[in-house]
Amino acid sequence: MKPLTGGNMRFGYYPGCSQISSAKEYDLSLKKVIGNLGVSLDELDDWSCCGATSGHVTNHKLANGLAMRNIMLADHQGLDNIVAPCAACYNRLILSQYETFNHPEIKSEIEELLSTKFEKDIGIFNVLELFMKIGLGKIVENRKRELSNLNVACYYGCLLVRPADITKFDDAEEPTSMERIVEATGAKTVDWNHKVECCGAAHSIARRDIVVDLSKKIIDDAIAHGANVMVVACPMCHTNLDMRQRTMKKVYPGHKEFPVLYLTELVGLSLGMNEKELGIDLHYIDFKYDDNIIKNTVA
Amino acid sequence: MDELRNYARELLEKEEVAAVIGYQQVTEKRTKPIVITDPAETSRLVFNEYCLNNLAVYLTKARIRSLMRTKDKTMKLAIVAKPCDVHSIVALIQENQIHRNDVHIISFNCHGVVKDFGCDFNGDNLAAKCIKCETHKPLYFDKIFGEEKQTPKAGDASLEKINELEKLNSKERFEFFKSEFDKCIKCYACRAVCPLCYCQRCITDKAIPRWIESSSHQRGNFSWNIVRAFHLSGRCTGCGECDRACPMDIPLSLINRRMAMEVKDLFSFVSGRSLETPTLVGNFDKKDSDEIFM
Amino acid sequence: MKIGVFICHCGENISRTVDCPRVAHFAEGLPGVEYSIDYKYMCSDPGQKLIKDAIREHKLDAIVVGSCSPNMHERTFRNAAVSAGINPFLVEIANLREHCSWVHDDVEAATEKAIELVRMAIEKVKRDKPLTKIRVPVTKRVLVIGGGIAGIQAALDIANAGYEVVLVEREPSIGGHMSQLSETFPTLDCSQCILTPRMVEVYQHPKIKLLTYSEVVKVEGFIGNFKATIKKKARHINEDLCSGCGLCITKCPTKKKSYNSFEENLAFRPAVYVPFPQAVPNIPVIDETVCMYYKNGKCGMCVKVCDRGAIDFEQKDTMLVADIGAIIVATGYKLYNIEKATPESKYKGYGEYGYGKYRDVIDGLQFERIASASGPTAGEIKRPSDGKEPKKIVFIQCVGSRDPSKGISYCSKICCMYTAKQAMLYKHKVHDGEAYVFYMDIRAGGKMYDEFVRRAIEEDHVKYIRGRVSKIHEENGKYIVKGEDTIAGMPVEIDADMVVLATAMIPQDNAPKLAQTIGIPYDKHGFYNEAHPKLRPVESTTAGVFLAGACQSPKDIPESVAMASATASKAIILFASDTLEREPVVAKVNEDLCAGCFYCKKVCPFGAIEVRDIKDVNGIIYKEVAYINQGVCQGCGTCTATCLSKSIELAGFNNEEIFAEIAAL
Amino acid sequence: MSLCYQCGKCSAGCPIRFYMDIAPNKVVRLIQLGLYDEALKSSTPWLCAGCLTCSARCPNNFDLAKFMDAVREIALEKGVEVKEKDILSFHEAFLDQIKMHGRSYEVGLVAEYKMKTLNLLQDVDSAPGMFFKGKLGIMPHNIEDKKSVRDIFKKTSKK
Amino acid sequence: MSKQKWEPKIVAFVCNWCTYAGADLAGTSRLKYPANTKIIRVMCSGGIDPVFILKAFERGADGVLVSGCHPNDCHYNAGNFHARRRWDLFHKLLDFVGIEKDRLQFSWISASEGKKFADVITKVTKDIIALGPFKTYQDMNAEFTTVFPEFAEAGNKEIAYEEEMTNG
Repeated sequence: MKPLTGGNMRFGYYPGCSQISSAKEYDLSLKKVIGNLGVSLDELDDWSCCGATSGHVTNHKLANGLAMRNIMLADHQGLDNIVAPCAACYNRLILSQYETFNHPEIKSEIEELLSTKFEKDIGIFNVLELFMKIGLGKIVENRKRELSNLNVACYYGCLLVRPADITKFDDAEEPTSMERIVEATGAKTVDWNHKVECCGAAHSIARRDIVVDLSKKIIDDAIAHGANVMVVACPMCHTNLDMRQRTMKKVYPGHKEFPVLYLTELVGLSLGMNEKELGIDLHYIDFKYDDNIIKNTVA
Repeated sequence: MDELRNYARELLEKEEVAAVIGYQQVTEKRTKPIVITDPAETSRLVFNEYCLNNLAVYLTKARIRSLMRTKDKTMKLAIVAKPCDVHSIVALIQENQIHRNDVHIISFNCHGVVKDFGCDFNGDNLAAKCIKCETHKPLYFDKIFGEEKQTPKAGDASLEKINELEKLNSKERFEFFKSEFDKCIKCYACRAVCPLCYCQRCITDKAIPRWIESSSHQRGNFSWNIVRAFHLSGRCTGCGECDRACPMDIPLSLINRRMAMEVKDLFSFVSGRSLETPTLVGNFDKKDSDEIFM
Repeated sequence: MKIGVFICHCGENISRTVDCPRVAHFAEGLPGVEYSIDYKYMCSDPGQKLIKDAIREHKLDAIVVGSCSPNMHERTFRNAAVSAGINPFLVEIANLREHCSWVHDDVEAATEKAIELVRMAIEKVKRDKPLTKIRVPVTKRVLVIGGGIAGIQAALDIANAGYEVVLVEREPSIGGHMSQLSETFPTLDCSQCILTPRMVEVYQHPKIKLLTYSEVVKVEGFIGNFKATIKKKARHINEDLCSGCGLCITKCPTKKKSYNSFEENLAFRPAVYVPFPQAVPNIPVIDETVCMYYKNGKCGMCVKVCDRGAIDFEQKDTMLVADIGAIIVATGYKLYNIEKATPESKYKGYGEYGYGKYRDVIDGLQFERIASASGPTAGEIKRPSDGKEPKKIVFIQCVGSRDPSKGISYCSKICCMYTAKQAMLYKHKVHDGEAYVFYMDIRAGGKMYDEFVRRAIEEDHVKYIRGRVSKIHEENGKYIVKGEDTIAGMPVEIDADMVVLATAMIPQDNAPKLAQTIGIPYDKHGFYNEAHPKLRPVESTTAGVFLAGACQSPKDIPESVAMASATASKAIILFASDTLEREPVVAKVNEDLCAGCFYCKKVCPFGAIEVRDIKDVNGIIYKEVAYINQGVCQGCGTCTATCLSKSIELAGFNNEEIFAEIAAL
Repeated sequence: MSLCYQCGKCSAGCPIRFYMDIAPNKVVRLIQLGLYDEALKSSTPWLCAGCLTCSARCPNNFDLAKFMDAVREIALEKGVEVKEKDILSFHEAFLDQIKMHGRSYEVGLVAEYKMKTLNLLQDVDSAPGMFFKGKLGIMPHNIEDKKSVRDIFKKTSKK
Repeated sequence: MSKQKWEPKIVAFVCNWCTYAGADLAGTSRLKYPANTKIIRVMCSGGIDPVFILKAFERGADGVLVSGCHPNDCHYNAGNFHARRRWDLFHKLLDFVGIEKDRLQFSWISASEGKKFADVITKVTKDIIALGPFKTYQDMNAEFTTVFPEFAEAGNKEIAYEEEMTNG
């Protein structure tokens, strides 16, 4: 991965399909927050879907082709790095690029498929890395609110930190980078067990039963360890953990609603933005920061 | 200039050094080396853009070394050295050819020298080593003179040549070097002028067994030049004297420079820059690249 | 020069693919060859006689034997040559079997190659010089590094044979890991009960000089003539005055500042301490890092209570130098620390098992302390977190071992056994408890070993589940262990009260550093390399340095003890003679030509090269040259290749000889 | 594949293990033994969510997740009857959307998926909410250079 | 060689302790490899001078292999580490002056790697056959050269001199 040089903070941006539909609040809050911190994102022109899980589970070559098309675009458009906020996109892009550059036969196969030559290794960053590159000091400096009454369970999900030898940014079993970002906002973090457990996102539609079970376990563990909100960095996880709570309530009658925020939204809150600006009102489970204060103080 | 002369005279008068190795003016645009033991002679010392020679080579010469030994003690040698020549002295110190305490380095803030005697000093006539030079102030010295001045800008022709050669295929490169080495007449001027070729008996003079064919045919020339370059790999400080000395104009420093680039690339090492850094030859790092080994 | 060439058929081994008569015939025609013959078995008595007779009859000066590898019969043929009056170093072997007949099928190609190999050997032998073996004296004293069971055993054996021993131990007491164990498999006898008498014997033995709290910092020299520098760390207690009453320990006010490493951090210890009650020597150590005196110059309680005046805050580290003839390395092992991976650590951590995060997830040595009658819980099985008795306990084997993804590919060998033992001890102490063991394979090779594991299963009803555990997490004070029973093909989840991880054995942290100090090679893990995996298992490749115990690879107690006794006998064999004979393959400098750059000195792996001053008539140094100590030089020749002016030659492999071989290609 | 020494750590950590008919390590075992048919018709590869937990924790550096990808690919090529039809339908529907538009189009995806599975009533509960909140676009997001994406599909197609 | 077909001539400089023993193991295991390579044994890979390689090329070798103990496994502890640096530089130098990289190859082969020895020899032989005869080097003009210039008769006096010097 290439280190960034100089003070000019510009990043390429690969939104991914969710970002323009079911996770538009993630996109919205990301752009708002990053802009507020003085960093700009150049969206990749004419990007296409990375193929997601469906790609690599059925056709390896297709999956690499779809992902590498975007890497190719980044190269052609002169970008040194791209930010992929969706953990699945991030994982696909970084894995495909790794495979391409480390296996000459795959490289020639993909080069033939896309009729191009890959020479430049594009830096692919997730949102956690983006915040780290910007510097946590920046968040602290621009903080307008102390979110000190939030006890946050940081949920990484499966694809963000794996495989650790390729993503190379945090420990695969006990990652801590999201905690450091959350702590920069003034919120507290809780130590819990299911940080890197899978929520089953790939089967969100086809096997909802599995997804509901897995997500329920994750939320319960967070609550058991004293969290009052969960933070995620992946639209897939969010869909499962937020929207699926509707089904969860039917399957598990005792289930209590539990707010799930995007990391960018939490940072946005600390920078003084309101729920509407950040798109938090688009969530299935309502979350109002001020209500949270009242709830906490009353309780 | 007077400062230099006075200083040198004092050194000799106070018997702090046995001799001063320096430059004297021959014509307006030409200097030559001089070894001074008589304080009166220090008035001949000069320092300017025409001081081309790397005087470090004299530090290991037996006749000059004999000046250091008196009946009852060892005395120092003073040397007038450009910052780049100091690199050679550092390498010599590291290779135990002279102790740091036995050499008194008089150096200058340097802004480059001409490529050959008789040229005017400007960007077009700048010596090749000065173009890429990063040491305008000496890294080690006992006395320093002169003010810092700008070095004229100039294109790096030798780097271009290296890049050009890199692009050729093996066969073409081989032909290039074969034809260059073919010119060699085995006069060994390159060896005589190199400060790091201080061996008492050069490998090429070893007769039984004969390490390098002594005839100056293609094959003998090829071996000699490869062995010369290899023996200097990781040691050459890039003074470029071999180039200047070669009567047949073989671009000897081209290989030296290419190897220096490799050395920097592979081992992050540059010869003659620090007395503390272990030498490249004679040391190893367990993390050295294993790439070429099956 | 008259050369004889002898081509061996090796029965049919060579002659099947090499036309031996043709090779012999060809050699006959080469310049310098006086006599050439082929024979069915050159190494047999008649074969050797053939060589001897030919040497005498034809007045040969040198011989070439085309036969098997020099590693097989070089010595045989050299001896034959010597008995016929030829210097043994004027014998060259052309390897026609291992390097030719056995590896090629085509008779024509193999014969051609054989001819060339013989020709190369002839050219080399022409330039060989007669050499004589070098004799060096032997210092009859052994340095034993490490005072665990292996070091103790080796020291006692050597001392009982009547030779002096210097035993160096890094910790304040000898005893090693064995002193930490509760009971030992497969007999379940108390570890300390069998060990402590040995420790005391070492302490009282007149031939053993015991240096505890000391480290070897430098080793120079060579077999028979080592010189070791040992740093004796400051104890801050005068050993001669201390009576071991322990009053300073009981009165020390700094009780809970540092973890007790002997108790595997399950308890605290005062700033002045002995590692454990049976420590040898029974002399405390003051821990400078926590002692209040070193913090703010106050306290001094120990000084007040010590009526012998043994406390010495000003004591400094001291250096001792000893002449040594042989070295026994017995530095043992440590357990792989399975916490999170750090950028510096060579191995990856086991974040998924939560070691370091959950207090009741412990490693094998911690369990030993918990189960030990002298341990922090006085032998009662209690959880470190809340002191409750665990009713359900899970043991996990192969944590780190056989796990290339974490950096350890080998089997640690003892974990199957000690896990069975620990599960058994648990069941003996907690009768209503349940014990589970997750394993991959049970490796219980050894006398009564497999029976022991079966006993755990059959009599003590320990439940063995075949499969690795993927994750441990905590839920309401229980530890959820997620595994798979691969035999039943079923997922398993156990809500345990305590988890014991049988973590891998790895070399001590400073194993590579010590190896570099002594000059012995080690493998990628840091275990020391033996000279030959089968035939020289207790010798290192450096002559005079022997290896005992787990520093060479994971071992249990009986193996370590056996190995220790083997090294002792190696040392004693060495001392049986007053001088040593060495191969004369050593390097020599031509001082007139040496330019004194000392690159040779830098590259010499043995420090055999010294600076020699050459002075003029007035006694003023005019030149420094390299000088090679023939006794230290091991003959690798790295200096010869490094020397730019070719002023060094390696006897037996000099450049002229090698050039001759190249020229004969 | 010979890297797998059947320790079962993959199965132990698999979040979806409880829903699978045979353990993931057994799928590897069957293939090690040459019992391809048994392995290919299992539901396990299809239920695998590709979360990489197994690959991350495998002690012997065997990339089981990638292996599962390959098993599925082979199963599709061989035309083995897929146990988890819904999951396959979802993947196909998803890829069809990309093929058509270059990006995923959720309304189209769900519509196609429902056509394929005849599972018409699922998710009707969440869809209106999503529409309401403006999350589901009425129109698909088409990219400009749809041809290039279609080419990728065409060139890598196994049929 | 009397054969019609060109057969490459390859020299392997190997250390006594690891690679030579590995080659022995290849023999005792009866592994097969091409017969073109002749082994020259030295004590340690650290003791191989780069000039040996030039000499081998001068004497008609088409390829050279240098092989020693694996790092950290050297019988002499560090000889191979020094060798590694030396060969890395020399290889780069030869590459720059136009000698194909595969003409000179390197490997670490331990005493237990008989199979690797056979594989490496097979690979090197294949590579050298692919490169063809080393004509570029062999065709270099070398007039006045006697058959064994290293040991010219005229040097006899020098032998005596050198011996005197070396033996003090």
